[in-house]
Amino acid sequence: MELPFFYLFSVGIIGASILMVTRANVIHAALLLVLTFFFLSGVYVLAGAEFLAVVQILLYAGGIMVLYLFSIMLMSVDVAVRLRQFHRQTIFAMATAVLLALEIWMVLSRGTSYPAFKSFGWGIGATPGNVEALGSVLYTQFLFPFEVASVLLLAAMIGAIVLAKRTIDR
Amino acid sequence: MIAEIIAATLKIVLVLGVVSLVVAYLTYLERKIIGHIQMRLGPMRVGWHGLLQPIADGLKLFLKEDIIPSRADKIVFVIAPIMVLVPAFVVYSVLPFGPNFYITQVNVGLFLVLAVSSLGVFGIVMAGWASNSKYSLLGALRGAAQMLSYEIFLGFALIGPLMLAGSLNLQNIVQAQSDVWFVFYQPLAFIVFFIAALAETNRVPFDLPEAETELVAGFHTEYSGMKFAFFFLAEYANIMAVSTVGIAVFFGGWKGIPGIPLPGLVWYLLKLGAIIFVFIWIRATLPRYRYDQLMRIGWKFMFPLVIANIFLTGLVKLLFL
Amino acid sequence: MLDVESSQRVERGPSTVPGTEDLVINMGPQHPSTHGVLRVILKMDGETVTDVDCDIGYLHRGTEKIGENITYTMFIPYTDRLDYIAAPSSNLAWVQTVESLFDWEIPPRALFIRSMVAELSRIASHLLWLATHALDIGAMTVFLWCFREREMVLDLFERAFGARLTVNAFRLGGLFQDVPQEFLDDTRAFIEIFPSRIDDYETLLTENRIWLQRTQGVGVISAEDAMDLALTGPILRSTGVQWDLRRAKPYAAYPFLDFVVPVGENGDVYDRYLVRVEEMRQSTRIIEQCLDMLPDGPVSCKTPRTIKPPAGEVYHSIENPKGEFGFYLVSDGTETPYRVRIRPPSFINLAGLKKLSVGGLLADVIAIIGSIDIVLGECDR
Amino acid sequence: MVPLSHYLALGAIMFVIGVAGVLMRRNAIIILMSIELMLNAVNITFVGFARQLGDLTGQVFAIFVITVAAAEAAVGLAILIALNRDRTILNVDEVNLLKW
Amino acid sequence: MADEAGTTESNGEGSAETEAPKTPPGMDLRNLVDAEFPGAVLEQSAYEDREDEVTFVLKVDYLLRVCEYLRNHPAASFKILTDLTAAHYLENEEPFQVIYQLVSVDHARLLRLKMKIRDGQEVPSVTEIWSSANWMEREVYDLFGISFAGHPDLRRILLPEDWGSHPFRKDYPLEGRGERIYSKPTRKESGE
Repeated sequence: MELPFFYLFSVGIIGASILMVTRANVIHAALLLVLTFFFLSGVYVLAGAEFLAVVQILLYAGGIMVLYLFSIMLMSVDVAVRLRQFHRQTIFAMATAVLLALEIWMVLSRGTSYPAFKSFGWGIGATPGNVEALGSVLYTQFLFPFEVASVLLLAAMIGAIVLAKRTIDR
Repeated sequence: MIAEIIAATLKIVLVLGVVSLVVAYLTYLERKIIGHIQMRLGPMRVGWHGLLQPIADGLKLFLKEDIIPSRADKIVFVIAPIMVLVPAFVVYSVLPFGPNFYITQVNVGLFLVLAVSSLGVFGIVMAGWASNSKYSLLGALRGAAQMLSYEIFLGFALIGPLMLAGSLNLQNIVQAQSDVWFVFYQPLAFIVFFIAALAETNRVPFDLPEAETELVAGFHTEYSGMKFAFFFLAEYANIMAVSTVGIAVFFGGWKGIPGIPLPGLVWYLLKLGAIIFVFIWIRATLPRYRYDQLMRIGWKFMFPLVIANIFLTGLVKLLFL
Repeated sequence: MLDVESSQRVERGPSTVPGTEDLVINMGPQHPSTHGVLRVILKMDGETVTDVDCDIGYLHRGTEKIGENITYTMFIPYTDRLDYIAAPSSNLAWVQTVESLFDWEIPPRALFIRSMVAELSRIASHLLWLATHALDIGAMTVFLWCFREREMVLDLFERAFGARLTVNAFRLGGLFQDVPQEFLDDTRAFIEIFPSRIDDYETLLTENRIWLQRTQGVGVISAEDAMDLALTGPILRSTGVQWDLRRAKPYAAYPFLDFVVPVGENGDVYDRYLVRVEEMRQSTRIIEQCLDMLPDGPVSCKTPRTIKPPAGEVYHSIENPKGEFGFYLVSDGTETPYRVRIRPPSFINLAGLKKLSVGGLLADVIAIIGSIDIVLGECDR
Repeated sequence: MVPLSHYLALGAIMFVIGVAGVLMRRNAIIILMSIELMLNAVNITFVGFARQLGDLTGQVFAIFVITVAAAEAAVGLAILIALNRDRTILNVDEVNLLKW
Repeated sequence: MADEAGTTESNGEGSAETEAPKTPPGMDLRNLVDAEFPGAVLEQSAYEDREDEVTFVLKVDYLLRVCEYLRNHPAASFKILTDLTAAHYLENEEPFQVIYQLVSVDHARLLRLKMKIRDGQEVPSVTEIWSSANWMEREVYDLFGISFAGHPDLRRILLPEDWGSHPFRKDYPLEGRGERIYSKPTRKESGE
C-alpha cells in the first residue's frame, strides 16, 4: 500500500519541482514549491517521520514560503516576468546537472556494496515517528547543535532586519 | 480493507456534512445574536424566524455571476478560495467531537491542526495578489503578517497545556482533563490562546485584513458568487475549528461536568455554542485595532506572556509533580 | 516599500524616480468610509501616509448660482440640500441672513422654536456622525443604536414640518405655521430618554481601551494651526479654543439660554468625540429650556408679499453642527439676490485633512475623516 | 515498505533539479527557491536513512536542515529586498559590483 | 517699530471706543491700518449700527501687508480667515471683487476686506498668511477665473479639470451650452 503512494508523491515532487524551476512567474514558482513541499511531507509520513511531516508543513509551507510570497509581493516582479528567464550558460548548466545526476546514480547503484553500509543491518524496519523519542534525542544527545541552531536563527534574524531596513535610525 | 475505506469515507462525509451545515448556521446565529444586541430582529423573512436564511444566502451566492477581473491572474485567482477552504476543513479530520465521534487520531494531532490551519494564509495571500487590486494586496499583506505572527502565539499558548497532558494527541489531551479542566491550570495560556484565535480567524477586533471601512473588503474585494462564499465559509469553519481546539485543550473537550449525564457530543456542542457566542459578542462590542497596535500587543504583550507561562508551567511541573 | 505602480521600469539601470516606493491609493468616491462622494488620493509608504489630496466636486450643483436666480423664499429648500444631515440649521442660517437685511421683529415664539429645532438637528447630525465614526473604527453596535435615536429626531421633524430629511423648516420672518402641541410633547419625551441613551453610547466607547488607542493622539492639531486652517466647530473647540457662534455672536433665542460650550485639550480625534458627545448633552439641555420658556404668541412677523431687501451686503454665520455655516449675501434691491456665497464648514474643514493625516497610518485617515464630520452636499454645494 | 534506494533516488532527482535551477535561472528568487529544493532533497535522504536504520538521528538532522533553510531564506530575502529597493534588481547577473 | 506703533494705537483706540460711541463701527481698525499703511484703505463701508459688517476696500498692492498686519497685531488679531470669495459686477470698471472675511477669536469680532480688480488681473495669494485660503482661492479660481499669484497649487477644485470656463461669472449663460467650452476627453486622456 505504501509503494503506490510513494510513487504518486514522487511524481508530484518531480513534476512540481521541474515546473517550479522553469516558471517565469515567480509567484507561480513559489506556489509550485509549496506543492512540492506538500508531496514531500506525504513522503515523510510514509517514511514514518510524522513529526517531520508536520514540521515540513508548519515551518516550510506555513512559514518560510509565506515569507517568500510576502517578499515577492514587496518587490516588483511584474517586470521580471517579461525579461529573459534563462542564463546564456543554460546549456552548460544542463550538462553539469546531467553529469551530476549520472554521478549520483553511479554512487547509488553501487551503494550497497560500500563497506560502510555493510555493517548496518539493512531492513531493520523503522521506528515509528515517535515524537517523544525524537524530542528526547533532540534535547539530550543533540542539545549542543540545537543551541547552535538557535544562535544561527538569532543571527539570521538580526541580519535580515539590518539588511532589509532602510535606515536603522528610523 | 474495502470496508475500512468505506467506513472512513462515511465518517468523513458525515463530519464534513455536519460541519458545513453548522458553519452555515453559524452565519445565521451571528446575524441573529448581533441583531438582538443591536435592538433589531435579524433575519425574519425566510422561514420561521428566518431559519432558512443560510440556505437562501447559499442559493443566492451560488446563482450570482462569477466575476474574474480581466487583469487578474486567473489560475491563482481561482485556486485561492479553494486554498482557503480546504485547510479549514482538513483540520476537522483530527478534532475530537465526542468519545467515539472523530475521523481519525494521530499522535501529532494538535501539531497537525496548527500546521494545516497555518496554510489558510496562502489562500489569503494568493487571493490578494491575484486580484491585481491595491486594496486586496494591502489586505493580503496585512493578513499574512497578522496570521504568521499570531500563529506563533497560538502555538506557544498551547504548549503549556501540552506539557500538562504530555501528549499531542487531542483525545489524550481530553482524557487528561478528566478531573480538572486545563483552563483552571493555565488561565494565562487560555487568554493568549483566545486573543490569538480571534486574530487567526480575522475576527473583530483584529479583522484588519478585511476591514471594510479601510480596505473595502480586504483580500476578497474582487471576489463574487461562489468564490466569495468559499472565503465566507472558510472563515466560519475556522472559527469553529479553533473553538473546538480551545474546547479540547482548555475545557475538557466532550467531557461534561460530573453528575450530569449527557452524551459527549452534546457537551461539546454546548461548549462550542458558549465560545462562539463570546466570539459574536466581541464582534458586536469592540472597535477595530490599528495595524501597528495589533503587532505591538502581539509581540510586546502576548509573546512574553506565553513564554513566561511555559517557563512557569515547566517550573511547577519540575518542582511539584 | 510596496511597489505596484511601477511598470515602466527598464531592464537595467537604477530607478531614477525617488518616489517609486510610494503606493498610491484611491480612496473613494465609492469607498465605504469616505461618507459620500469624496475621493481621497493617498500616497503611502507602506502603511504610512505621505501625502493626501482630496478630489471633491462630485456633488457640485452650483447652489450659489441657483440662489442668484431665484427669490429669497424659493432658496430655502435649496439650503436643505446643503447640509442635509442637519437641514434646519442650514435653513436657519439662510433665513437669518436675509432677515438681517431688514429690521423685522421676529416673534419670540418663533425664535425659541428655531433654536429648539436647530438643536434637534444638531443632535441628529451628531448622532449620524457618531454612528458612522464608530462604524469606521469598527464598533458596529453604536451605529445601530445611534440610528434608533436619530429616527426619533426625524420623526419629530416629520411631526412639526411634514418632512423628515429636507424639512424646509423656517420661513423669512418666522415659521410657516405654529408647531403642533404633539411635537412639543414628543420632544419632551425624547429629551427625557435621550441622556440615558448617550450614556449607553459612552459605555461602549468612552473608556474602551481599543477606542482610546485608536483615537487618542491621532490627528492632533494645535489651536494655532486650527485657526490658521480656519477649522471651526467641534474641531476648533477640541483644541481648547472656546469659540462657539451661539455664544460669541448670539442669534435666535440663544441669548436667553443657558448652556456650556465644551472644549477639549489635545485636539485629537478623541477630544473631538468628547466635545461632540458633550454637545449632544448640552443640546438636550437647550431644548429643555426652550420647551420650558416657550412663549405664546404668533410665530411670524408681518412680511411683505414680495420680499425685496434693501440693497446692501451682509455676512451672517451660525454654529452649524459641523462648524461655522454662513452666508455672504449681496442684495441689489430686487427680488433675487445678487450674490449668494455659502461659507461651507465641511469644505473648509476638509481642507485640513492633509495637515491632520500626513504621517499617520491608513487606518488613522479613516478615523480622521470620520472625526472631521463632513457632509458632501454642503462641501461641494 | 518503500526500499531505501527509492528515497535516495528521489532525493537525487530533486537535488539535480535544484542544481539545474540554480545554474540556469537569472531570477534571484527562483535561485533561492531552487536552493530550498536542494536542501529538501538532502532531507529526503536523511529521512530515508533514518527509516532504514531505525535511528532518529536522520530526522534530527532534517530538523536542523529546516532551521538552516529558514535562516537562509530570511537572510537571502532580506538581501533581495535590499537589492530590489536600491537598484530594482531581480536578476543575479546584474549584481556585478563585486565581480572581478 | 511696527509693534510699538500698534500698541500705542490700540491703547488710544480702546479709550476712544468707550468715550465716543457715535463713531461708525470699525474706526479703530481703520485708524490702525491707516497709521501703518496710509492709503491702503480706499473706502470703508459699514452699516451704521453693525459692528460685524465693517468692510475695508483695499488697494491690491497693500493686501498682503495689511493682512499680515491685521493677523499679527494684538489689537486686531484676526487669526481666522473664515471665508474668501468673489463677486462679479458686470458693469463696473473693475468688475471683480475678492472678499476676505476675517474673524478675531480674541476680540470676538469680524472684519471684511475687499479688493476690486479688473478682469484678468492677478491677486496675491494669502495662503502664506492663512492656510485656509488654499482651497478657497482654488474655488474662486475655479468658479470666477481669478488667478492668485503665489498660490502653491492653483488647480480647479469643484469642476472637472477640463471645464472650459468659469460658471459663477455673471455673463455665464444659464441655459444651453453657450460659452461652456467642454471638449470630451480623448480616449488616450481618459484611459490613464
